[in-house]
Amino acid sequence: MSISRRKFLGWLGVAGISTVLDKRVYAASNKHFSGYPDSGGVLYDNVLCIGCRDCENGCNQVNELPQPDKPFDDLSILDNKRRTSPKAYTVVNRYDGIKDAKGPVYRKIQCNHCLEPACASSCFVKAYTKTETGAVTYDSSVCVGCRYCMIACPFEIPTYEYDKALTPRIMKCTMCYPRLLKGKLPGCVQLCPTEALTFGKRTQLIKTARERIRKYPDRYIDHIYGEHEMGGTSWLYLSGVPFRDLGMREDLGITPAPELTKGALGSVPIIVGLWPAVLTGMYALSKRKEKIAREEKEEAVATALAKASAEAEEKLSKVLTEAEVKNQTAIEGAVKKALGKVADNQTKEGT
Amino acid sequence: MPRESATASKTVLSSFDQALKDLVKALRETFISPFGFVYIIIILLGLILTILRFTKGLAGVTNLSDYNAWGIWIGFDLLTGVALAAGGFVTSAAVYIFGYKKYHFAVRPAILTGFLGYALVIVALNYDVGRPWRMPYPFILQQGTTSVLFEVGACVVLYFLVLFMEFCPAALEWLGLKKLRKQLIKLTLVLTIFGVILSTLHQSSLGSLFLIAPSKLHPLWYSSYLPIFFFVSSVFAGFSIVIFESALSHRFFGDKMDEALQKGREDLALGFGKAASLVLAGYFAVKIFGISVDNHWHLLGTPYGIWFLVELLGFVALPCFLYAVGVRDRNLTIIKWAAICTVIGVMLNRLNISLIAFNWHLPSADRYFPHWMEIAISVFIVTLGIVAFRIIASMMPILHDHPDYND
Amino acid sequence: MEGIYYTLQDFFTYTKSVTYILIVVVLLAMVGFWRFLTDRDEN
Amino acid sequence: MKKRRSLIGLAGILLTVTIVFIYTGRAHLAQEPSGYSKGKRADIVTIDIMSKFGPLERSEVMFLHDLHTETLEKKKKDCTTCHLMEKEDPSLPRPARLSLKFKRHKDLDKQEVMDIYHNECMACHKEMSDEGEKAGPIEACGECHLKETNVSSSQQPIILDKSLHFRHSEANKDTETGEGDCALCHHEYNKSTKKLFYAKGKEGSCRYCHKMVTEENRISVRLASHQACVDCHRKKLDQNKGKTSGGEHVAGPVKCSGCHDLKNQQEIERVKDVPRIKRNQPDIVLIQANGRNPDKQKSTLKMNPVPFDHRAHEQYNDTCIECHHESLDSCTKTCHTQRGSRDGADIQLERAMHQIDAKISCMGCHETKQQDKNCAGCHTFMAKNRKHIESTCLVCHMTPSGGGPENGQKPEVFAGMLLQTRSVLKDTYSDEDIPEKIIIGELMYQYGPVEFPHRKIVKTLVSNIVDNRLAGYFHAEKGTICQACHHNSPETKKPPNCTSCHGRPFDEKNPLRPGLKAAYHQKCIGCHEEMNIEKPSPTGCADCHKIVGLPQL
Repeated sequence: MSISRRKFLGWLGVAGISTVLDKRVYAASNKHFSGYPDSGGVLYDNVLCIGCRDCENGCNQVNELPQPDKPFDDLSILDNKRRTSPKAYTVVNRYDGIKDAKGPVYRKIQCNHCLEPACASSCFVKAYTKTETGAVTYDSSVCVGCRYCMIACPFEIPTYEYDKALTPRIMKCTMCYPRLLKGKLPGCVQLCPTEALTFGKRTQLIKTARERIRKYPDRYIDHIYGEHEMGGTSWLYLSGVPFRDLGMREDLGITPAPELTKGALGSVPIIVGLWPAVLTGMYALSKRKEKIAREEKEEAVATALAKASAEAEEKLSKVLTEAEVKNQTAIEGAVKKALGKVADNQTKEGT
Repeated sequence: MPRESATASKTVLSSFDQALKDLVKALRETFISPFGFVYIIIILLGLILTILRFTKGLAGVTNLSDYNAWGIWIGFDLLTGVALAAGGFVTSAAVYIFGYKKYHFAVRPAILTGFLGYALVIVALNYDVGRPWRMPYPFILQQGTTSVLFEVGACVVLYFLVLFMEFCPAALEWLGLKKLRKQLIKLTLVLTIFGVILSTLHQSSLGSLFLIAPSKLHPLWYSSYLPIFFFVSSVFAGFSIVIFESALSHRFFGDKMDEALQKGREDLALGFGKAASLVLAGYFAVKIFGISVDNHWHLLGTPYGIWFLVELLGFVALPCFLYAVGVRDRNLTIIKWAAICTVIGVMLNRLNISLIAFNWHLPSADRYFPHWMEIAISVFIVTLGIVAFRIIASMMPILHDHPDYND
Repeated sequence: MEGIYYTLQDFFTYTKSVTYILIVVVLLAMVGFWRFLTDRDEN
Repeated sequence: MKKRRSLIGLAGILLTVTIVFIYTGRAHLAQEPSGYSKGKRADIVTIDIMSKFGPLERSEVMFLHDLHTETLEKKKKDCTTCHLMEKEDPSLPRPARLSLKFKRHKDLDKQEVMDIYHNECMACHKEMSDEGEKAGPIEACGECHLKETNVSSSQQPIILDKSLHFRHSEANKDTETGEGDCALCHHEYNKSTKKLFYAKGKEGSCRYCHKMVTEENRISVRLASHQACVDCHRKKLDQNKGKTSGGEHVAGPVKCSGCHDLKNQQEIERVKDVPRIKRNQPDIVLIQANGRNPDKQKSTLKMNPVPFDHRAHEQYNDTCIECHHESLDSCTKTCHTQRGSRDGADIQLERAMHQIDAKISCMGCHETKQQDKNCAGCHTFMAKNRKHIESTCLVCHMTPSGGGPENGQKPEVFAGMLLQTRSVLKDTYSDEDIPEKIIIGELMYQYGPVEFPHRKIVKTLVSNIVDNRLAGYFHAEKGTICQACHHNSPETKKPPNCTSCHGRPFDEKNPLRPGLKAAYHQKCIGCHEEMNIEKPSPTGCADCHKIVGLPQL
């Protein structure tokens, strides 16, 4: 009985300790966030892309964007490089004459839907959301129009309706979030004739991409763009030519955007916490200095006065004793002189 | 008792219409003056452009693009404006916290400029931002707390209030509201400390704004030290602008200055000059450390590197040296020039980071250059500030102590 | 520059050491500068 | 006084800081690549000889050789102005030649070499400039010791292929015998007499002995070729002086660009069907594994031996070294034995023949042949790392039908016999078995059905490769050609059609399998692109589809 109780208590103790230990383990300081589990993404494979602009067409239809200046089956527009604009969430560019590339190479540009979006991190009104589907969405109903997201985005994707006076919005690819919720494909993926755009779970897409590289080592560059860039993006790229030849930046680093401002923002509470102490300390110091200064001054004055009067007394008495032998008039004369001295002595030292 | 109050209210009333008289006088002085005409022209133009801005949108008046989302309204009006408005917190800190009582006369002008400076920054933002009326959203609707801009916004607004309260006494003296003024005066120290805290936060955060774009800002300017650079530079910017200002106001408002201020000017220039010189030296040092920790020495040989050196040597090292010489020789002219040089330097630095060295990787075709209307609007806003300063300075006890109040 | 260094460790070892040297230089320079700035305050 | 001193002091600090900045900047800048080259030349000789004597004090010198040769020519001067003639020396293994070094035979010591360059170069430059001509640098070091240059080398290695070899032997053919004078270039080294001598039937590529770098008494292939070729060309040039050549070449090039400039190389006349180089090589070989003891072949024979048409392959390749990389001996005998030997760097016969990513191996070379546009259409889409079907092994490792070395038959005879019996693609199934047209209508969504000229395509594929022996052997089976589209299924007369495997896109169970629409487009467009078929073009929807409007979601 008693033993069993002791045992029982012992177990309790062990249990308690172990749970504590467990907590410690889980509260490890080096936290790691790997994004929404099996969120979606798209793999763009420019080896399969034929530059037909059907993706632009699909995007245009889904998002009810204005008709383009050149119809989507007019490919002459590919002769010059374009970027995303308020009228086109996605554009395809053609690159000719790239070293050891058979023909023209294409590049599709649209929001990469970062795992840790810079736009979301930079938005001071939370207009951006990284959704569980992988899509990064934007809510124009709260947007103030500060355009900090455009500054922050390393891929220069968000665009702005500069020509709207009162209701300008940021315009950017939404990965067709509403369609995703309905279980449909993004417009561009839907219309792509060659599956140069593959929709799927990001984890699976990375496997697929690796497999393609493994099977056709001399058709692909051995790099999946977006796997790690800026902490990883939901949109991934395979290419037959170096990404830099397609104007895709390879110097972005792998640091997710929130990490970049972490330190600076972290210092805010520190300053708020410590400045008051420091500053009031300074204040106290300066006050004290003043006080001491004042006291010293007063003291000095007092002592000076005292000294002066003392001297005066002494002189006076001395003169008197000397004066005994002299006659009255002499005495008076001397006395007057002495007093006079004292007087201007005092005026001298009194001030 | 009732009689007293009656007399009190009478005096209040009298001081009120006195104030009104002052106002009218001030307005007349300001606009019917050699500059008056220029002011009016600029303000009229500004109003026209304002209409354009809010009817045609940003596209109507700016050269902003999808690559260059921020122009001079941010680079100059916001960044430079805030940096140069640092005079307020620097001076009040020096006087009320560090106990340099002898500079007390400089506090009010500095506070006023700071106050107006921030006011103008806010005005400018109303032009730059897409939907100005939504500016409170981040604070009342959804708090984007991960954003550096959120912190900047919050601090700027709060500090603006602080400056307002610090400025109030002058206004209240003008209006003759003694009691209220007394209450405010009591708050001086608290306000000052708040001011320093908030300034530290947002001055540095303006630098942090760019931490999120390492791939766009030229490596020589991008550094994890950006917030520190911005704060430190704001400090010597503050010192310099105060020196510069006192020189100016001596020139223009000599008549409104009491002899205390006249005498104090030299003192101030020497004191602040020495301080600025030291801070500049420190800034110079940390900038160098900034290069060495990122090992960007090799970039100094490139064109951008030369430009960087121009900024660092011409507008940091040089004024630092000038200040030192000026202080040694007790030479106000040198100090004044040092101050000017520093102010330009800070301006240059802010423009470099926000415009010139930003998006440096883009082909020149995609780079930004301000539209004349953008510049015009900036000029308009600055003019508003100057006018406001003139009016207020000429009717309120800013550059001189009010006879009734001697505490 | 990064091309020369393959590990963060190497990169830091280099940059930090350079920085430390600079720190010493700056400290000395600052002392000199302070003297330059204030050597006349007495008179 | 004090003031001025400290003023100067501070100024000094600032100045030094600036200088340090700019210096470090420049220094690093110099290390960076000097941007895009403005000029390309084939005659760049980098003079970095001093690195022999320790680290370079100044950057090496970029010397434009042809530039100097030409200038000297104009002044009626020849190579000997810079290159000294060796004196006949019995101890030398070869006749005396021009030294390839500048104004010297050996690099004795640092100072001397340096002086030679400085004095001799500048002396000549000086001389010229004194005559008021455009001359090279004289005083300024930096003008020769350039940190960055805007000229880059376009030097191409020159390959002495069959055609060029033939032209040389023709040019030096003995008038009576009509035999080419092989001794002119080919030689062996006699260790005892320390002399070079010509050994008939032992000729081989220079590279067999002359390696990339000089090894004791064997000079590098670079030196060897320049000494031999250029020297010979030079002599010929002198002999044929005055002889006004009626189009026919006076002598080979002596200038760098003559051999090493791509344009000039292309201008070198290529002889059509070069007569076979005779060096008692076999016509047909029986490649078989040789174990430890080559004499008891039977014991170690593991795999069907491979009959190899050596003669044919001579025609397919430009040089012998494309296969015979170390010597002209048999690859199996001593080097690539079944288990590998030290001579063969322990590369077994299997790897030597099958290493698919090594161009020099049989399969490696055959793999590259698949890049031909007639093959690429199908073969590009076969995974590099695919497992090769057993049946294809037997194409080379033919199953012997009687005979063979075991039965005392001579290997080459046996090999020849095998080669006769090797089956080749003649034709695929008979027309009635090949549907003529196929209407692809599964995806009639916005576009009308596609009329797919099935038989025409099959016929074209066959006709494309029917004359290609390599392809012929591997597509001998009637069904093989169908695999071009009907992949991942056995070779039969009635293969499954696309819809049986391809359907809804992005099937999570088979992430690597494209949906039907993509399957069609990838296969058709991909193949057309690889075979450079302009029409139908990848984006010309109307070329295949009937009705066309912009696709709707």
